[in-house]
Amino acid sequence: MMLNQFLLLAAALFCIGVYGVLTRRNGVLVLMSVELILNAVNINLVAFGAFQDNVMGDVFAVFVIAVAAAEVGVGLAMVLLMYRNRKSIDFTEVDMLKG
Amino acid sequence: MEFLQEWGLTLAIFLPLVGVAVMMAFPKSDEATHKVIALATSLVVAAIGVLLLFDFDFDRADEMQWAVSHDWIDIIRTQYSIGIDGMSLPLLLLTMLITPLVIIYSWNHFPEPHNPKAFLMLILVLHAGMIGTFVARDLVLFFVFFEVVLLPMFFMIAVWGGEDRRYASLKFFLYTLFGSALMLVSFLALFFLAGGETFSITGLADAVVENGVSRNAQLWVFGGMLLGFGVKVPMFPFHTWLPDAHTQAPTQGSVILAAVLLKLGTYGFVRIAIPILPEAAVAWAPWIGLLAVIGIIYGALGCLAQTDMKRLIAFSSVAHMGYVMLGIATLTDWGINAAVFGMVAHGLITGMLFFVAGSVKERYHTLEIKRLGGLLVQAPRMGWILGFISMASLGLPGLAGFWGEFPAILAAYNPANGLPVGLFRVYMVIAALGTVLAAGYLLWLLQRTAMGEPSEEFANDPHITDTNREEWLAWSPLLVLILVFGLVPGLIFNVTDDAVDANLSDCLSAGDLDSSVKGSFDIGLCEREGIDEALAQLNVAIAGDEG
Amino acid sequence: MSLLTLAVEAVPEVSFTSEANWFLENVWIIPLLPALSFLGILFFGKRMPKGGAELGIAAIGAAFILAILTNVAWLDHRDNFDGVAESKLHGVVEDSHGEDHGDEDDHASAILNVDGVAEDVTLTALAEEGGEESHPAVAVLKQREWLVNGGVSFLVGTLLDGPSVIMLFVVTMISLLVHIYSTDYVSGDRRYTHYFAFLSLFSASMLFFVLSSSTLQLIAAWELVGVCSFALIGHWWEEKPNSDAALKAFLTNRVGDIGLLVGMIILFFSAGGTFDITTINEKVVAGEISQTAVTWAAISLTAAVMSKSGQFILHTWLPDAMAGPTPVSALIHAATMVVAGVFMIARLYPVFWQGYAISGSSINGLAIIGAVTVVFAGLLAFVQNDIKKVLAYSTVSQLGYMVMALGVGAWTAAIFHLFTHAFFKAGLFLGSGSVAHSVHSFDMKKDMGGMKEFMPTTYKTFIICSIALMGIFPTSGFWSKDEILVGTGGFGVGAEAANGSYHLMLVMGLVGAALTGAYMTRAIYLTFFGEFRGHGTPHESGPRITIPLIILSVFAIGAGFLNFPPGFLTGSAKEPSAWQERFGHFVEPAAAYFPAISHSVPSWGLAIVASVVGLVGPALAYFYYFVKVDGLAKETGEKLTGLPNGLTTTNGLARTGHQVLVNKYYLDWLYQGVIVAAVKGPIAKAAYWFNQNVLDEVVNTAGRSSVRAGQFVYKNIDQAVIDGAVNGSGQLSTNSGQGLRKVQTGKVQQYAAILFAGATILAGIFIVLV
Amino acid sequence: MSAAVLAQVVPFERPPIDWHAVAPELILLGFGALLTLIDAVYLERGRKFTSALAGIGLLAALVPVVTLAIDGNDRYMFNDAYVVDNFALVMKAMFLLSGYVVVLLSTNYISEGDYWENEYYGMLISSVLGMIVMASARDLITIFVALELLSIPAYLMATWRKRDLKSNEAGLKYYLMGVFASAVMLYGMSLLYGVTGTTILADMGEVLNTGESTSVVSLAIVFVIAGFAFKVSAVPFHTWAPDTYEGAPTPVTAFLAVASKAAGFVALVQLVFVGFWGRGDVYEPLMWVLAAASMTVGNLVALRQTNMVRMMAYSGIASAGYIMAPLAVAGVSGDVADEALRAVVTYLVIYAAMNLGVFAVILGIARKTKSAEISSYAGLFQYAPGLTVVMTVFLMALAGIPPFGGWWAKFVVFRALVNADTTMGYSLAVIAAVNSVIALYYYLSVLRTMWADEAPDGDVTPIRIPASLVGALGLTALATMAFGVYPKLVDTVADVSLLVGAGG
Repeated sequence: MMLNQFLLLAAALFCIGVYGVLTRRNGVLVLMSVELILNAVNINLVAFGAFQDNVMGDVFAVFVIAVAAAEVGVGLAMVLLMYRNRKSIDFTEVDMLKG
Repeated sequence: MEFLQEWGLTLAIFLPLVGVAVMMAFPKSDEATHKVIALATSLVVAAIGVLLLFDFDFDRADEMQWAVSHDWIDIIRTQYSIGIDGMSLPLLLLTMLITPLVIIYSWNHFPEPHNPKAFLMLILVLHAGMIGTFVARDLVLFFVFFEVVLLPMFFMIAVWGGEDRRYASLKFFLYTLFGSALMLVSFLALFFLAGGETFSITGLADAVVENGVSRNAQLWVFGGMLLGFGVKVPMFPFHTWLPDAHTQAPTQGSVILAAVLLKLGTYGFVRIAIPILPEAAVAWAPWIGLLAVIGIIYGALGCLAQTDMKRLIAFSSVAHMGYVMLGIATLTDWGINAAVFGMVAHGLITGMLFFVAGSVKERYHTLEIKRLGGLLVQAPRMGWILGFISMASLGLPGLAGFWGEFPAILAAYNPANGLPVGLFRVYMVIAALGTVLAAGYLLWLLQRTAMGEPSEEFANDPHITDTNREEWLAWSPLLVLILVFGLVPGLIFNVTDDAVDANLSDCLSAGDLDSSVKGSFDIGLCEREGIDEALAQLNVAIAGDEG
Repeated sequence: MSLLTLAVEAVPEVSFTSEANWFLENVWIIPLLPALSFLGILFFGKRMPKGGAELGIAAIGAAFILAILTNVAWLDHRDNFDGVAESKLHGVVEDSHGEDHGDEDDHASAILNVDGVAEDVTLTALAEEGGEESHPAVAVLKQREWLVNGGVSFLVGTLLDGPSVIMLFVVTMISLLVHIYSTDYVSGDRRYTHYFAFLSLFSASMLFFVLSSSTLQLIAAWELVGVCSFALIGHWWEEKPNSDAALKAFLTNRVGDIGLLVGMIILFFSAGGTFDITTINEKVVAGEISQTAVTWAAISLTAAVMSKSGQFILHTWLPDAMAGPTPVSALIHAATMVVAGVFMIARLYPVFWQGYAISGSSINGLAIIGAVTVVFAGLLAFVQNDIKKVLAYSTVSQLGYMVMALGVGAWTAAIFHLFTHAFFKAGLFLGSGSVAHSVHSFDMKKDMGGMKEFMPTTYKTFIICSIALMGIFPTSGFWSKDEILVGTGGFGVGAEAANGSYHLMLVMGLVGAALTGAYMTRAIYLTFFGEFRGHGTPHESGPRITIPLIILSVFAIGAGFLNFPPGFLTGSAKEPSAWQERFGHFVEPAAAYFPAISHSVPSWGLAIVASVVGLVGPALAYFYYFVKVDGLAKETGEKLTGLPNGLTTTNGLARTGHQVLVNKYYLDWLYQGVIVAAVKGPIAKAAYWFNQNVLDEVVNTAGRSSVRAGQFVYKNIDQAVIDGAVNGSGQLSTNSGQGLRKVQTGKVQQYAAILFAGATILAGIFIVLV
Repeated sequence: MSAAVLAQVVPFERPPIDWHAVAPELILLGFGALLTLIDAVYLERGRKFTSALAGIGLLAALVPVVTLAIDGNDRYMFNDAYVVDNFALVMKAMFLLSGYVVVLLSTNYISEGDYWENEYYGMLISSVLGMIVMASARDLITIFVALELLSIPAYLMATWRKRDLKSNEAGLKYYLMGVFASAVMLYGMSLLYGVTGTTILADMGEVLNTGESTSVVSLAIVFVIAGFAFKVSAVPFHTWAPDTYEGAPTPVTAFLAVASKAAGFVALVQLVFVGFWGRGDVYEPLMWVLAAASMTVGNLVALRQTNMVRMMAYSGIASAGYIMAPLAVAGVSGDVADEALRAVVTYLVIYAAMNLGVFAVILGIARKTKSAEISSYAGLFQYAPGLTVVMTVFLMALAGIPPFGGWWAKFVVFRALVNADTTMGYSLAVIAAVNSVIALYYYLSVLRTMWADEAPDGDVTPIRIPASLVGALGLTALATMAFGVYPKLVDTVADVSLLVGAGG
């Protein structure tokens, strides 16, 4: 009963995140959208963990959070690099390599 | 000898590769070393061949000798199993003979781009592959060597070939690869159909029976092999790669191609396809025969239409391999003996023809028949050699060519039981007709290249000299053998006969047919009147003599 | 068994023979000699003082002597044989087989290994095994194993009996004379050495041929002589016509060889898988082979005969073969090789005897071919201005006689005619050569005439040989031709014993006789009479040319006395005396492998008729040329060439006839212009077109091929093929590849979209499906 | 309050750790740290020996792997979350070796480019660390961590040439796709956890085996597999590969094409054979689709490539298809599954050898031509016959021509497919066969360019190849030939099974 609401929330977050990733031109926003997806995952994990009361879900969530931090760190570094080299963080401009 | 019996063939296969390895160690620049190493290697291999010849027990020619068998890849029951019997011996020796000769011939005739190191290395790799194919007794092993041969030939054509080399080489490669892909598929199918127990040729022959492989399956598998080997032979509709490959390849390439590579296909038929799948063989034989005779006439006509000497010779190969295939199609040991003889003869003769063509090209810088002429005037010896091998090639009795042709034609009069006699007799007549055409194009070639006065274009060209030392060295063995085998055909027939018979009677035990693929012609003859009474009389008489 | 014994194993010796003397035992030496000399000349000829000629002559000379001794020995052997009351032969079997043989080998080789040194065995194996009674066999047969195939061993060896013995003599003798003659005739030739080398090779092959004991051997030798003739016709190959003639000869013969191969194969199998001549013959005689098989064999072999022995419609190569040096024409294209066909019939006579049901029929393929050839070739000889062509056609016509004789069952007569013909025809050729040698031309009309003053010896010998050819009493030609005519048994001639009554053949034979006389008279007139129309002053040839001529003309007269018909001079037709039918007795095999042919009884009547007819021809010709034309020439002072050509110009019918003859019945036109041209041209082209357009195209998409095939020349096709064959299934694939690349836009978010879409769609599918 | 909370906490006792089992990881960890330390301390002066050190580290880590292999018995830790069995060992060895080869490839390339070098090796090592962890990971969390551990350094390495736009783009795309894919995958994982209540694959397998099939499970499985399908660049998750391969530094490309792809497969097989074992109905058709699509698309697009690296990217996509193919029949039965697994492992091992070889050659040639355009390879045979021959060996191996390694890899795949004797198996086999012909064509045309054409600028000065590169070439070429001529080598190592974990 309780569970479904969490899952729905997570699903919604997930969809929003995906939407952001696919449509946002601004790099930083894209990264944030990714974060949304990860948080959706976290909500799922914690909810399930609580529901089945074993700690694995929480552990998993913690790991995800930690890793997400690292990922975003790298991501921001890249956006920075991009800004440095081409004075823009619009992902749609990045298409030298194709075919 | 014990050592050789255990290791001889393995050495023969791998020594060339060792040679290659050694050659790698030397810089491209010192060609002398490379030539010496290459020649030495091939000669050592040839020496092994000679020892084999002396050690070979001709009474047991029907058994595998110098046989070796070790596990190779257990999980698919593939073995490294090699050996020699009367059927493969002649071909093996032919290979071992041709390669050194080619190297000798190359000594000062390296084609452009000049790069003896790579060229000789490729030849040695080829050598290993060819030997391996003839001694392999395991399908996977056979397949591997069969493929090994492809690449070196591909590069030989692609790098040292003529104008159109890129096209010719790729065509050659894709054709043959297409063929061998089908071959592999049918090998695998056979393997699984026959219970997935073994890849060994003899083993499969039995397994096919034990597992009662359905007739349909056999037909399909045989069809796959037919394509695979047929492309290599080449049989009629699949031959179109041959003229291009031959015309474009450097002389040495053409020689090896004609002398040995084409035989891999026909050898596959007699060694693998027919013994393992006799029933399917009977079903396919009429079609094979048909393609064969078409090839005979067709190749001959092709020759008559050619304007380029080398291309003409190439087409003549199509015709001659047609006789070989016809012999095989009869499924009688007459026919197959003839086929094996035909392979050797064609190897020697056509190899020679290509050698000469190469030397002519080298002197005249063209092979356009209408521009040539008067070779007998400018280079009499070479001219006579050309005449000699033309005669041999058109199947003159007393020279090797005849013994490949005549027995095949003869066998077609009376194919194995279960084959349509009338049809094969028609084939026989057509094949006989082919001999006329053969004489036609060869003499015609001879007349227009060798006879007559030299065209003023070359009338007094200093480069046109008579046969030189390397050429004599490289050619004389072939010429002698062409004559010797022509006069004493027993040298080959007596060796192959038992082996062929064994292979065919294997079919009998294996095929479990309504006495269909009865091998030797005299049994095949039983349908017709005559022989059985004769034999009966004989036995009576013999008994009488003893009593 | 190891390699070393392999060579031996290939040739275990087996021999069946009466206790014959050394010469009969070792007759194989005779062909061996010239064979060796061939190699000798080939390798060392150029270094020899006489360019190898001496070696050749020495070899053939030795062979000749051996041949004579063999003949003597044979004579003796033959008579002893009759002495043997219970006709059995002593069999000696040297078996080097050992026991080391597979089963299927044993019964096969048992055919030969009827072991037991003291065993009494008749000539041929199966007769012996069968234990059936068999005719006395006089032949001497020695064989060795040549090869084993299909578990059966095949033999090579020498079968020595009447025909082969006599051929030994003829071949070696003519060959010897020709050798000697050539040393002068072709002296200083550009390829003197090669010339003699090939003469030797030819002699060897021909001797090998006549001694063959198996059909396989027969085929081999048959081809070999063909090659020698090819090489010698094309001796001066710098000139295209010569090499053309050589090719024509070889190819025409090859056409016949199809027949040979097929025929021999049929015999091989129907005789139960053997090439052994005696076995085959015996089985045919014994009627163990179905009539159909024999008939087919006979027919196919006839084709071979037609090409080799220049029978009508396949004869056209023979006149062209005159492109070769004259001595060659004498040896190969008159005396020896061209009779190979005849000899082959004689060898396998039972086959033809049965196949054509010669006895008792009144017409059959062989006879008709022979008869037609006699007449048609005779007619052709009229319109030739080249003296060698005249002789060539006359050769064809004479061969026709022989074939006809065999066709009507006059076996002995055929051989006898072969024998005599060899001498006088060789004489004529060499004679013509001698003339041509001095006038440097073969054209009778332009460059000859009145030669009798300049070269008396040649003239005399030529006349003698011509008379022999015309068959005028008492020269050899008369006897042999008469025998043939009798043999036809037409109109009840020699009826009591004739093998059949061949009226047509008799008539044709007579007509032929008349023609022969006529055209020879013409030739003689044009060559030796009238006034000299050539340039320079011709002179008699040297001894090396004239002596052979003399010898030959002696034989041309004398050879005929060897075979007086019974009832001539002494004795009666019923029981011949020692001298009568000596030849027949000498040559005719008395063995299980020879059919029971009956001998016609000669009739004086026919002899006279024949002589008369034989004289009519010459008479008319004499009247026309020596009287009319010669007179005309005298009064007009015109050279012969300028004269109106009598009949043929006045009478329309004659003119057309003349035309037809000049064009050799348009046969050459048919062969060269139509058949060969077609094969070399359209047909081959078509096939090649098929190759390039259809097949290659099939490799690429079959669809496009059918559309394009027509309008593309070869190169374009290749281009097309590159695309097709190389890309294989591929044009399509590369295109689709191209299409797929479009997806790769480089826009990362589109990638992400694809990724997510992929995931969700797949997920959707599985959620629905699973 | 908080005291009360603490009071509830059960006293924590450390789970037993088998140090021998984790020795390889620890060694790598040590070397990684060491490298970073050196970088921090010596800065530039570290350049000289870092690469050597990295190499040594990788080889050193190989030692315990070998000892473990000799010891032979499987080891389980953290209630089966971390397993060291044969499969794990084989894969670890392969990762370490290919890592070593990559070091060889990198040595000159990196030191000659004017970028920091020490981090590079640090990254490399930690990425390899991630991989060898992945080899033993048997629960979702470990798999996830391992995945990120091997990916994140890879992103950075791809971006290594900072000032080069292409390199940036390559890294960026790789990164973005990577995180997106792993996010999707995580979502799937979370659902799985929700359904099964465990992250341990073995347990999960049992639950899924018994539990009824719900659409959630299907969704989850698809999402998870999609995540790794991205890693192995299977169509339609391949889009990043060509761009990244082309833009990234070539040694990194080699690393991605071999090692990280292999890592992806390791995860895949573990999931399929242990986690999803019961759900063949889902993953079999899924794998079928992915395999078929990858082979076909990869080969077709490769036909039209003009850039060698890009072509290799597509050929890599195609081979991903080949490797996946056996998984499409894995569920038929235990034996088939084992055979399928062996096929995968065999293919991975051989593929590593020949693919690294190709990249080694590409590097070698690029040293002269400074380009990876196929057209620039023209006439190579004239001035660099050695490279040409080796390249021929590798490409022919990839095309599957005996006796070069590749034929055996293809052979086992075919055998696995045919042996399964299911429609899916046969149909895939046919598709694979057709594809290998297409593939042959583009490999051949490269060879033809190298052997038959004239050098573009007639410049035929030979190429100087540094020792390390020669070493790499030698190793890979030797391996390729050896595998081809004596496939038994591979069979022995590939003789592994995962089913024990899943209890059949």
